[in-house]
Amino acid sequence: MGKLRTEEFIVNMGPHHPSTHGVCRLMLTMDGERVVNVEPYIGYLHRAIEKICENRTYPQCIPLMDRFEYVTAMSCDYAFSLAVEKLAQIEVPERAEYLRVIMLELNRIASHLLFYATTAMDIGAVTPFLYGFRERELIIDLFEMTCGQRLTYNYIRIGGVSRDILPEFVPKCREALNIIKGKLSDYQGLLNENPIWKARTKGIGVMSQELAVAYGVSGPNLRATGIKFDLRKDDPYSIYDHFDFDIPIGQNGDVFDRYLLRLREIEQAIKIIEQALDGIPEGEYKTKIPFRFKPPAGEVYSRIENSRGEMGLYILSDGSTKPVRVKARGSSYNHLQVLPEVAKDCLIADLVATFASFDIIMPEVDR
Amino acid sequence: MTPFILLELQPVFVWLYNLLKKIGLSGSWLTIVSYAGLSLIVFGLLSVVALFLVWWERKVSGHVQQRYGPMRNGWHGWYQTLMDGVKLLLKEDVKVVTRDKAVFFWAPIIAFVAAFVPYVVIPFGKGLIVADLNIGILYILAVTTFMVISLLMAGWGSHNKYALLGGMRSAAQVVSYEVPMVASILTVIVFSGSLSMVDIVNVQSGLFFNWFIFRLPFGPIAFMVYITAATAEANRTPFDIPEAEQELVAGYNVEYSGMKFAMFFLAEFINMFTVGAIATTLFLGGWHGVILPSWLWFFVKTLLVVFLLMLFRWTYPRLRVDQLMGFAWKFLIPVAFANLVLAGWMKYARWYW
Amino acid sequence: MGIIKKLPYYSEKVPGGSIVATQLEAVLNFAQAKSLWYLLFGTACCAIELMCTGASRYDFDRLGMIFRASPRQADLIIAAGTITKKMAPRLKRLYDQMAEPRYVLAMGGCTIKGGPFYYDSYSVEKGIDHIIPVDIYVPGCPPRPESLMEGCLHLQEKIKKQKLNNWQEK
Amino acid sequence: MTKDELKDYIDTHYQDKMKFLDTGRFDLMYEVTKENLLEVSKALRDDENLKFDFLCNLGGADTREHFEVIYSIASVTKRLRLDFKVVFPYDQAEIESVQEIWPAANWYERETWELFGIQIKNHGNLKLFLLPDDWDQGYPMRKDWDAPDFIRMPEL
Repeated sequence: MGKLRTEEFIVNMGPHHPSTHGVCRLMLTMDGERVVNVEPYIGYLHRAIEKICENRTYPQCIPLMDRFEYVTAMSCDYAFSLAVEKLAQIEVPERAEYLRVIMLELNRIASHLLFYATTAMDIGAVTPFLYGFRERELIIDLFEMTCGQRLTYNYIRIGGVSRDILPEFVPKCREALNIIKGKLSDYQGLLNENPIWKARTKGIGVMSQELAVAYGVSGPNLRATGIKFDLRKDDPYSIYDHFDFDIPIGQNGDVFDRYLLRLREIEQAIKIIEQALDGIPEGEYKTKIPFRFKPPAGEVYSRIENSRGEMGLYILSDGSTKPVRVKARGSSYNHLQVLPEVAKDCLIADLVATFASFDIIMPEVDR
Repeated sequence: MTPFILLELQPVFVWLYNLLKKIGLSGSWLTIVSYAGLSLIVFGLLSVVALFLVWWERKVSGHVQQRYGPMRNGWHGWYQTLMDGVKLLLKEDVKVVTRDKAVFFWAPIIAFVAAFVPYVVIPFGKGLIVADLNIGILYILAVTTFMVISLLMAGWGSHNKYALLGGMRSAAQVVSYEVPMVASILTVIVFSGSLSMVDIVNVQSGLFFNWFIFRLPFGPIAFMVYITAATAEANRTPFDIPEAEQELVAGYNVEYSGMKFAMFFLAEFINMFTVGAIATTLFLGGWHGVILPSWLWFFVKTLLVVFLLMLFRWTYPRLRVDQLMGFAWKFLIPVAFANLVLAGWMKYARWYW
Repeated sequence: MGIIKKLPYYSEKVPGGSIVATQLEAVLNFAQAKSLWYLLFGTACCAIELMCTGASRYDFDRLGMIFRASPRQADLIIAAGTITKKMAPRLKRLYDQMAEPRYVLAMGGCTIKGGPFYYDSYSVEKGIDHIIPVDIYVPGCPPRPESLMEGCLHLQEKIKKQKLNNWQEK
Repeated sequence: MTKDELKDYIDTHYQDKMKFLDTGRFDLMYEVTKENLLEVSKALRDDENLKFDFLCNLGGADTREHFEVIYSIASVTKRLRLDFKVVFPYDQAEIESVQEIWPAANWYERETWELFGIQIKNHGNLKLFLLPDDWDQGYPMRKDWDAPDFIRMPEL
């Protein structure tokens, strides 16, 4: 029997498609069920945040940074504040640093829970979606208690944080962490040993170390390939060097590793928060900055490790109240760029799984 | 006459039949009218069952996911699906310009009809059967296959790539899973010695250890193979790839709206009930049970099987298309046939009780 | 659908027909209001809150609202998140693909007037109401799930008051 | 390697191609001429002691006087960070692509072309992707850009 003659056809996936988490558009060249080529089209959420920042004062930029990456809005606030603090060499009180670390790590947990929810959903398990959101609400409650918002916090400001935590924050936080710690085994029990889940994720979407580094892949996706690189340890910022925590790494760089790694990162984040809660010092929670705040002329590229990878901010200042240029670097930008290389010649279901496991969030790509 | 006998519905039907006779019907007219009447009763009953199942599915999913499900329409939203149905009746019937007209039109109708037709031979209770065909189970296997044609038609007629992929997937899937399903059903037939549904039920009379599922060792295996294959036949998670929401948006029914969509939707749930009904008849002793009337036993058992399917759906992730095929051809079919051979040999050697 | 649209017209000709039509109108509107299936359409921050509203704590399903991925089967499009100029034609297209009767809920400041991206942005559509007709506006950045549900309840009230004759125009 | 050691190393090995700038407020900032860009990038990546194999960021900037393209690079194995920039006037807005050295640069360069109008030589994939497909209003990130429906925030 000769080879069956088949014809390739093009499927337009998105910009409105359940599995693209927003508005990514993928043009798939398909041969039956097999995806021959993927071409991402982006820009459906290009809101020109960088342009807007050029006409805002430095403190006014922070709310926009919330919307730059709303799932871990705290880390964007922090990245911007850190960049400006580096630019103007502002000292931050230690209490503020502790509060920031607590919030950043809580937000990391929230983001990873969202990842757990949406990835499971994309691979067809609906119930973990709801479970992930259930525990996420506990963390959202803590944020709401502290800064009054559920999603876009505007909490971490230049020189500190916007307000001090309430006295009941610490016990509530511990309670929430204990609940999450208990539920983590539930999550893993639901999926880790499930043969269908393993068949769907093991050995799928494998990314090699060379490919990852060449395309600037960072965060859990990089660590899943086996490279132990975490900016919290390797380019320390804030007070992360005060805490004792591990950097979990994967081995194969497949979907399963990326999934498991994030669950293990939740454990580590809980560990950091518990240490931080024990050690919150008394004192000021912010340094006063002048109303018309003018950092000196100069430029800085500062980077932090948020839940998706390296979140970088380049700020060019000319000494006035407004920045000349703000360039935000979201890790999803690189992750989406590497998708065509990773998802070459796979089935459409694998493409969805790979896309989900990268934890791409579109505003970070489009800005 | 114990009061429980009063609950049996058979006398009602006998009385109705006699009434028809009394008003002067006879011969073939009597047959036609009585069968038409019975079919209408079954149709009405199943429509109610389908509406109930949709509501139940939403409640089950809600409680599995630690929420409530519909709450605003009556007690725990009991008439929610009725509202959905009325709304779908009213929705505009969007007709895609590029559709294949006849195919697009007939697909939901065939699906709907194919879902109802098996109930001709399903015994709802003692004597409660529309027609006791002597090839009952064979008839069911034959007519349920129409479902796949309708899905394929829907996929083709919609002129939509997602729908087409969904249709192709469902065709491949249903054809593959038909084989282990038939093999597991054959295991039952080897013992019952008859294709008639009533005979199969009667073989399992008595207490529960006479049910086929408890015929060790092949009974439970056949049951599991049947449930797995039937889940795939009914396009339920983990085998719901034809309408995989995250991959194909809504699969074959992506272009259908309003009443046509409702037909697909109801057909899906009636198929699920069919799976339960066949499982009850073949493996769980049909209407047999103690104290309660027979038709109630039938519904209790069937709904338990349906509940099992619902729990599957809300627990498992979805298989990939090649894994799904591999599972059918590399695992289920060998197991089903080995089981069949074992059962046949034991029957031959009379090693059973 | 066609018959039901013409029903008010026919019922005028029968004595007492208008009473029947009014009663029927009430029932149909009630069904429509109680079963709003929403389209999964989220672009930005509001999409996360939309997902939260569907999840365990808030549970949209209580109101009889479930999501559909296909616009053909959806009654309500919850425009959650910023609509950019590049996305606007797609939103229009999705709206066109939906079957009548269809409703639009604008969620969040971005869909109402551009929100925080009103000034200085070259790519954000300043309000979706010049792309598609909007029934309910839910302000907030992003709105809380409670306010989204409140908006949906208001929409239900609005649907219960609609006239059968007006369906064509809606 | 600490920051000072890195500065010494670069100053000794690359002093003719990279000029130290004092505008960098946290990490080292160098200036590279357009002609040397490819050569320097390649050398920085292949240098056994530096191994700058990770492109963090690449972005254009309009300082109202000239264009700049800023490259932020890092080393995953050696844990180093470095910035360098290429400066050129408005009328010579053209630059070599560094895709061969860092594949990640593809989209960053595409974006720089799209928003600033800086031509990228040997890029091969310069298509609009952030802006609408029918965009014809020029390069929006330039400081002198304006459009009819572009509303500036009023000064406080």
